[in-house]
Amino acid sequence: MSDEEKKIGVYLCSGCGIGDAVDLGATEGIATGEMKAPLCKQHEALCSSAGLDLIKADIASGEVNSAVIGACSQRVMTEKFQFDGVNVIRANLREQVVWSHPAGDEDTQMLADDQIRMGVTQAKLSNLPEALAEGEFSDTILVVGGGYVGMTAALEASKSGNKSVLVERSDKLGGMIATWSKINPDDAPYREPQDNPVPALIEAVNAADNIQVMLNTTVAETDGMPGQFAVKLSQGGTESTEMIGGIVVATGWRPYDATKLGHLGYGASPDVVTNVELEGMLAEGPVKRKSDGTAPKTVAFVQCAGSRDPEHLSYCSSVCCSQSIKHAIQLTEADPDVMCYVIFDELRTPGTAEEFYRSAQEKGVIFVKGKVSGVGSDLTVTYHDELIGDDIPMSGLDMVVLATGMVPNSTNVDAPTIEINDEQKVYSKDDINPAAPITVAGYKEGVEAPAVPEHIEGELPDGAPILNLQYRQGPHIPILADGFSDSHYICFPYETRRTGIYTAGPVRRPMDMGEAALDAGGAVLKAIQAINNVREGRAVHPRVGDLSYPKFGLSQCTKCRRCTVECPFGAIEELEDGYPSLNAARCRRCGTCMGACPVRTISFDNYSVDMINQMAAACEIPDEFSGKARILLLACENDAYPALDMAGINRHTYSAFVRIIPVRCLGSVSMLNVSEGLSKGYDGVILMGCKSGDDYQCHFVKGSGLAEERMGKVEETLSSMMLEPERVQTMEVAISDSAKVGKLIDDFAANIEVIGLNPFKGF
Amino acid sequence: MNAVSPTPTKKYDLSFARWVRDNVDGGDRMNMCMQCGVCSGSCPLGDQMDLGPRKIFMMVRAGMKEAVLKSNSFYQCVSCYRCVVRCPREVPVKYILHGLGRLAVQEGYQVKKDVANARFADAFWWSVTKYGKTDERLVPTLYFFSGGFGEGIKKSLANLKIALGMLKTKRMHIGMPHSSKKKGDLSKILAKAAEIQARHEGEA
Amino acid sequence: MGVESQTILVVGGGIAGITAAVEAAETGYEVVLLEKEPSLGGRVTKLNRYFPKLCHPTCGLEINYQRIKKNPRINVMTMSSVADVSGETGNFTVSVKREPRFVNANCTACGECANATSTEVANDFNYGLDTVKGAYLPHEHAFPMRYVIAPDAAKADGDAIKAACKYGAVDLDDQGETFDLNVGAIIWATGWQPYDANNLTSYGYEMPDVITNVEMERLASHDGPTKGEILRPSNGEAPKKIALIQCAGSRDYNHLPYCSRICCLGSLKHAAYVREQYADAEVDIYYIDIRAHDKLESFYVKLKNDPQVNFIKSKPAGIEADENGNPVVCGEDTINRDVYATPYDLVVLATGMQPSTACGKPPVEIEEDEYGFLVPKAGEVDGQISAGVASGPLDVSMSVQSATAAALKAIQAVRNNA
Amino acid sequence: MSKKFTFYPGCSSEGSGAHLDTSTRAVMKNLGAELEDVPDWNCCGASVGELAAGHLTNAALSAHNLAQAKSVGEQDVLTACAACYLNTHSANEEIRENEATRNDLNEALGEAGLSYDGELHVRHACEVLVNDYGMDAIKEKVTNPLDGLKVAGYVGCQTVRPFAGTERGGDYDEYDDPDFLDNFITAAGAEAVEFENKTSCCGGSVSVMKPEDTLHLMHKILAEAAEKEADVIATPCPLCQTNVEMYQDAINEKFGTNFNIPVVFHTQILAVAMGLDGTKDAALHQNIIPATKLKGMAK
Repeated sequence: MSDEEKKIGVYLCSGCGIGDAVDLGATEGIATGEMKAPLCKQHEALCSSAGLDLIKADIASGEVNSAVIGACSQRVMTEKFQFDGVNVIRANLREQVVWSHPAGDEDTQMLADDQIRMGVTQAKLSNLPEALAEGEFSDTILVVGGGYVGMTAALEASKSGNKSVLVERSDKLGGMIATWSKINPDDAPYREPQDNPVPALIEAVNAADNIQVMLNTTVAETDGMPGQFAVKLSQGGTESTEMIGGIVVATGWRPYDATKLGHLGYGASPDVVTNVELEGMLAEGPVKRKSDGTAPKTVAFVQCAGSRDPEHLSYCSSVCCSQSIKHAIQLTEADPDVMCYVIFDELRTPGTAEEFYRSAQEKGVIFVKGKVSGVGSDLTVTYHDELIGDDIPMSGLDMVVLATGMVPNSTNVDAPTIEINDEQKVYSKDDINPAAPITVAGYKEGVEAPAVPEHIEGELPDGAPILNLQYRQGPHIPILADGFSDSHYICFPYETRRTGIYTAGPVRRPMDMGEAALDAGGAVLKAIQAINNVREGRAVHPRVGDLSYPKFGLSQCTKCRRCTVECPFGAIEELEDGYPSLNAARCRRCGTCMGACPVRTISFDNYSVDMINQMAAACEIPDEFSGKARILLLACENDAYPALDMAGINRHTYSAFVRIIPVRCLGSVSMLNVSEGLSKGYDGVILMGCKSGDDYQCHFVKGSGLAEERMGKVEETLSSMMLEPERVQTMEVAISDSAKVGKLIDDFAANIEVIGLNPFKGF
Repeated sequence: MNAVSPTPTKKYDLSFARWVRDNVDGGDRMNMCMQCGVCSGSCPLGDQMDLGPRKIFMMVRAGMKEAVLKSNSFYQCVSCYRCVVRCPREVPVKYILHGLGRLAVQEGYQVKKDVANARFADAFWWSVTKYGKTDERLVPTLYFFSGGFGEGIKKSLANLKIALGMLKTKRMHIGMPHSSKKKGDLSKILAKAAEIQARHEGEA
Repeated sequence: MGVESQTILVVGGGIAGITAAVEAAETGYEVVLLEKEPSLGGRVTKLNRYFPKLCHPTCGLEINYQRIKKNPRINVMTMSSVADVSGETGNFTVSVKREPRFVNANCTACGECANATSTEVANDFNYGLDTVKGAYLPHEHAFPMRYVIAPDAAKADGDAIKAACKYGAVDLDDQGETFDLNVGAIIWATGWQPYDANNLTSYGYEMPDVITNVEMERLASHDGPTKGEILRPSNGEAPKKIALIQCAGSRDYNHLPYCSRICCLGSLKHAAYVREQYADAEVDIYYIDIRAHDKLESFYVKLKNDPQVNFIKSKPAGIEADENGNPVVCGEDTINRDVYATPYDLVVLATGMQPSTACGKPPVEIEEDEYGFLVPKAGEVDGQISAGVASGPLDVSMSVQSATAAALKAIQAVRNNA
Repeated sequence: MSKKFTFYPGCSSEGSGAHLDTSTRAVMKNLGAELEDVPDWNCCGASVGELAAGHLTNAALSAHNLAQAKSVGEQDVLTACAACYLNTHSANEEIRENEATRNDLNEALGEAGLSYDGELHVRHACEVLVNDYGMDAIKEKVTNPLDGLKVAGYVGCQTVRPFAGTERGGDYDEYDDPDFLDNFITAAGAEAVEFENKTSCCGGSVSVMKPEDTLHLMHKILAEAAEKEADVIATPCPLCQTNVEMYQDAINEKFGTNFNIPVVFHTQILAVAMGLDGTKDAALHQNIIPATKLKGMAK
C-alpha cells in the first residue's frame, strides 16, 4: 500500500492511569502535527466496547485503514484490537511508560510522545502481509522407517484421513522388535510382559488402503518444502518421485556394538549374550545355551552394558532395566527353577514400571547393586557390591546377558557416508553441551572446583543421510548430542530445525514403546498441521499463522551468502547464479536473514531494517547539553519484551531515557540498526535477547548467538566512528527477569553518563 | 526335624537366597527389599547390630550364608515393628530376623550358650509347655542360670531388688506357678504343630 | 451415529491441556479449554525452572499464550470444571460449572481493585507460603490477564472494590453458573496434586524448615514469597546445609506405590538452585535410585561433578527436631552401613505426583488404573482421551508428547464419525 | 453402652501386669462392658515364642486360645496386653486369610478335638475404647477430673504397631504420633505433656534379657518425661510399664541420673478419674514407684 492510500488513525487510551500520568493532549498534537497522522482520538478505555466501536466506526467509514493503538502492550487485548484488513500497530503507553516511570514527569511525557512517534512511523513503513502460497500441495505423509513407531505413525495418519507412504529399507515391516516374544508392559496393572503388538500392526498397515508400503526402499533425495516436498525414493535401485506434504522420521535404533564390550566378557564365552540376542533366543522357544544346548538354570543380567559409560554411550538407554526385568520374568516363568540375577548401578523403572520391578522380585528375581569388573570365560561375574562393600565373584552361572543400550539410527549405516562442508555441520556449533557445568556461586574454602569438561564437538555418525535433503545447509536433519536427531525436547519436543519434518521414537531420544507410540501420533499431528498451515501460506511454530515472509531485493544483493548460511532452518537456497531463493514454507519468519544481510536487501511487508531505523530516528533526540541520554533498546519480543512488560506490571521503574523497539529475534537485528542508531545520536544501544550457547533459549535456535557474534564485530565499526565499545551491549535475559531488566537498563544508563553523551548528536 | 539349608562350599552360595526364600517365614517377601535402609535406620538398636536387616537381606541374596547366620542382629531385635510398618515394600522384617535367628541356632552357627534370646526363648518355651503360661519368676531365673552358674548368681542378684519390689507389690507371687488346666491338650497341640512345621521344612 | 459436534473439549489448562488445545486448534478444530483456576498454566507456572536446561516455564507458556491469543478457534474458560458428562463420541453433553470470579471481561488489569481492599488471603500461587490482597492478579504472567476477587474480600470490601473500578469490571452479584456444552470429544488433562506431606508422619513436615519440593520451587522463584532467595522459613537465614529427600511418598506401598518419575531430576535441579545462590552451601541428596533416564543422565553427571553436592544412597527413616527445632535426618547409609543423624538448615521432601483424579474422580465412566490415572484405550473410538499426568507420572516433555498425541486421537474421534 | 466381650488376660495379668488387668476390668465394667474370660487360656508366645518354637508352633498357642474363646460365643475377643494382642490378632488374621496355615493349625487343634477357622475378631482394649466408646462416653464417666496432673503418655510399640493403622486393626490411630493415649489423659481431666518419645521403644523383651543393651532407650524416655516435668508416665503396655519402672535404679546408676518417676497404666488413670476405688479398682498399690500424686487424687 502506498503512503497516499494509507490512512493512519492514532487512538490514545487514557485508561489504566495513562491519562493521569501523561498529557495526552500534547501527545495528540505530536501525532497529528509533527507526525502528520490524519486522525487522532482519545478514549478513557479503548478496550471497552465503546472504545472499540469508536475505532470500528472510523474503519467502516473508510477514514482509517491503519490503526496505531496507543494503549497497553501488544501482548494483551490482542484479540480485541484485531480488525479485518487493518494494519494494527500497538504503541505501548501502559506497561512500558506509565507503569514503569513516574507520573507527570517530563521524561515520562517525552517517552510517551516517542512511543507514538515510533508507532506512527511503524504504521507508515509496514503493511498487512499478503500470504505466499503457490502451486499444488500434497496431503501425503512420508514415514521413514517400518518399525513399531513408523507403522504406528502410518496408521495414525491413516485414521486421520491422510494418505501415507511408509518406507522401509529392509525387506519386511516390523523393525527391531518384529520377532520379540513379549514386550514391557504399558497397560495396567503393569506387572506382566505383554504380547508383541507388531504382528497385528503389520496386518493393520497392510490392510489400510491409504498406506502405501515400500520395502527395500530408501530416500534418495528430498527437495522442496512442506506441503510440496519432492521425495525421490529408491526401491532396489529403481527410483520414483513422490509429492509429499510432511515427513515423519522414525528410523528407530540399533543395539550398541557388543564387540566393544570385551571387558564384560562378550566373546569370552558363547554364553555371554546381549539382551537383543536373548530376544532372538526367546523368540525361538525355550532358551538353550549356545555352548551346549542345555537350558540355563542360573542367569545374570549385567545392566548399563555400554550405557552411562563415557567410554561408550554417555546417556542412559532408558529401557534396559525394564527389558532385563522382562527377560528374567520370562525365564523364571518358563522354568521356576531358573534363578535370575540383575546386577545394576541405578535401577531405573520410572513411573508405573516400578510395579514391573516389584513383580519380578515377587517372582524371585534377585537384584544386586554393583559395578561389574569382569566376566570370565567360565561365566564368573565379578562385581563390586556397593551394599555389601565387597568384590563378589558370582560363580555357577549358566548364562550372562549384557543389557546393551540403544544407538539412534540418525543415519543409514548400511549406506556410504556423504562428505559435507563445515558450514553444514550446524550440530557441533549449536548443540547443547551435555557436559557443560551448572553455574555455581562458588566453592567453599578447601573444596576443589571440578575441571570444566570441554565442549563435546558432535561428530557426525557414519552412514548416509536419512532424507538426503537437497538443502544448502546439508543433507542431514541436524544431529545433536550423542547422535540423536534434533528436537527441542522440553516444551515442543517435535520441533526440528527442518520445517515440516518431525522425528519420532528412539531416533530422537531413548524411549520405551508406550512413549514411542505417543511420539508417533504427535509427529503425525505436527505433520498434518504443517500441511494445513503452509497451504494457506501461514508460518508454523513458533510464529504460528504469520503470513509475512522475507522478500529479496536482488538488485542490491552482493551474493555474500550470509542469509543462506545463517538461516537456522535451511529455508534459503542458492541459485546457480549465486542469488538467494526462498522456500517460503520452510521459513519460520524469524528474520535472521534480514539481520544477516549487510546491504538491507531482505525485508518483510511488516518488518524491515529500514522500519526499525526510521522508528528509532523518529524519536526526539535532546541535544548534548540537555543531559538527557537516549538509549535504543532492541528487545526480542519472545522473552525480553514480555520481561519488560512484567517489570511494568510489577511497577518496577527504570530509566526513562530508553527507547524500546520489539524485534522478532535478535537474529533479525542488522548491524546497520546499531550504527544508524548511534549516528542518529543515540548514546547507547542495547540488544536484549535470549540465552545463547549451551542450553540456548532462543526460539529460533541461533538468533541470539548470531547477534552476539555480529556484535563482536561491531567494535571496529565503533572505533571507526571514534565511539566507546561500551555504548553497544548485548544482554541475555530470561522471560522471568522482570525484577532484573530495570536494573540492567539503569546500570547501562549510569555507564553512559560516565562515558558521556554521544558526540554525534545534532549531526 | 528341619531341612538343613545347603552348606556352602564357598563364601558365596547363590542357592542360599532361594533356600531362605522358601524356608524362612516371610522369606518370600524378603526378596521385595529394594535396599532403601529404612528398616535399619528405624531400628532402636540399629547402630548396635553388626549388619542390620537391610544388609542381611543383601547378603542373603549374595549367598553369604555363614556371614549372615553368624550375625548378632537377630537377637538385637526388640520387636518394636517400626521396620514392619515403615518398609515401603511391606517386607515383614521382624519376622524374617526371628526366622533367621532360629535357623542360625538350629544349624549351629550360633552357640546357644552365647545367645541370650535363644536361651531366654528356651526358658520361656519350657515354661509355656510345662504350665501353658510364662512364669515370670522361673523364666528369668532359668534364663539367668542358662548362661552358666556364675553368671546366674550375678544376674539374679542384680535383679533381686526388682524381684523384691515385684513381690512387695504382689506382681510376683510365692507358690506354685500359675498353670492352665488342660495342659495335656495344649502340649498335644503344640507337639502336632511342631511336627507339621518340621514336615513343611522337610518338603522345602 | 452421526457427529453433532466436532468441537474438542480439553479439561485442564496446564501444560498438557494447553498443548492439546493449541495443537488441535492449529490443525483446524474448534476447542474449548477448561481450567478450574483463575488462570492457565497449572503446575508448571508454579515451577521456577525446567530440568535439564534450567530454562523458565513462562518462556514456553508465553509462546503458547501468544498462539492462543491469535487463534480464534480456542475458547478459554477459567474457574470452570466439568460437573457432568452424558452422550457419546461426536455428541457429548458436558455440564460445566463456573465458580464466581466477581470480575468480568471488562477488566483491564489496572489493579485499582487491589488498592481498594485491605483483605489479605492465602496465596494459592505460592502454596499458601504468603498472602495476597483479596483482589489480585494470580501472578505477573497470568493468562488471561484478569483480576480475581476472593469471596472473603467480595464480602468484606465489595463496595469499595466496585467503586474503585472505572471499567465496570467488578460484578459482586456473580453467582457463578452452570451451563451445557455440546462437544465431540473430551481430552482429560486434569494433571496432578503434590502428595500430601502430612501423610509422611515420620518426616516432621510440621517443622518450619522441612518443606516440600513444590514449595522449594516457589522459594527459588523471583515471584515467590522470598523473591527467589532460598531462605530458611524458620528464621529467614540462608541455609548452609540442605538435605533433599527422594521418594518422600513415592515407591512406597504405604503411600504412592509408583515412582513419580520427576522427583529425582527435580531435586537435582534444586541442588543446582542452591549451588547457584550459595558458595558455601552443601547439599545432600538422599535417594534409593537416581532415575535420570535418557539424555537427562547428563544433568545427573553435572551435579555429581559438584564437590558440594553429595549423594547418599539411603531412604531416611525419619526426621527429628533437635533441641533448637532444627531438622535432623536419621537413617542408615546403605553404602557404608553408618546409622546417621545429621542436622540440616533446610530439608526438602521430594513428594511425588498424585493424579488429581485420585483426589476427585471425574464425573464420567472412564478406565482408571489402581492409582487413579486415567488410561482409556482406543480414545479415537470412545472419544475420551487422557493426556499429561492425568494419564501417568510424566515429566513436562512427556506430557507435551502425550498431549500432542491426544489431540490427534481427539481429531480422529470427531472426524471418524463425520 | 452394654457390650459383651470375651476377655483374654494373658500371662502378665497374673504377675507383672496385674494392675493393668485389675484397672482394665474396672474401667470396662464402669463403661458398661461385660467381660468373660477365655476359658483355660494359655500364653500367646510373647516376643520370643516364635524364636523358640517357630512360626507355626507359636501360632498354635493362639489357635488354642481362639478355639477356646469360640466356645464362649462369637463376640469380639478383647485383650489389654500389647504382646497378647499382637500374637493373637496376627494369628487370627493368618488363620482367616491363609488356607494352608488354617488347615495346619486345625490339624494340630484336632489333637484336642478343637477347631478354629478365624471366625472371631481380636481387638485391643485401647482400640475398643476409641472405636466402640469414644472420648465423649469416657468423659461422661469422669466424676473425678485429675486437674493439675501432668502425664507423659507413653504408647510404646506393639499397642499401635503394626496394626493400629490397618483396617482389621480398627484403624484408630497412626504409628509415629498416635493421639489416643493423650486423648484418654485429657478425657481424665489431666494434662498430657507433649511427648516426643511417645512411641520410642523400651527395649521390650531384650530389656528383660540384656538390659545393658537397652538402658539407653529407657533413659531417653525417662529423660524427656523428667524434662517435661511429668508427674507420672502412663502407658497401655505391661512390658513397657515394667521395664520403664523397674530399671530406673539401673539407669540412675549408669547415667548418673536420679529418676524416680512413677509409671502407671492409662486404665489406672481412667479408673481414678472415674472415681473408682484407688486400690480395689485402680490397683495403685501395685506400682513399685508409688504414684503418690495420683494416689492422692484417688477416691
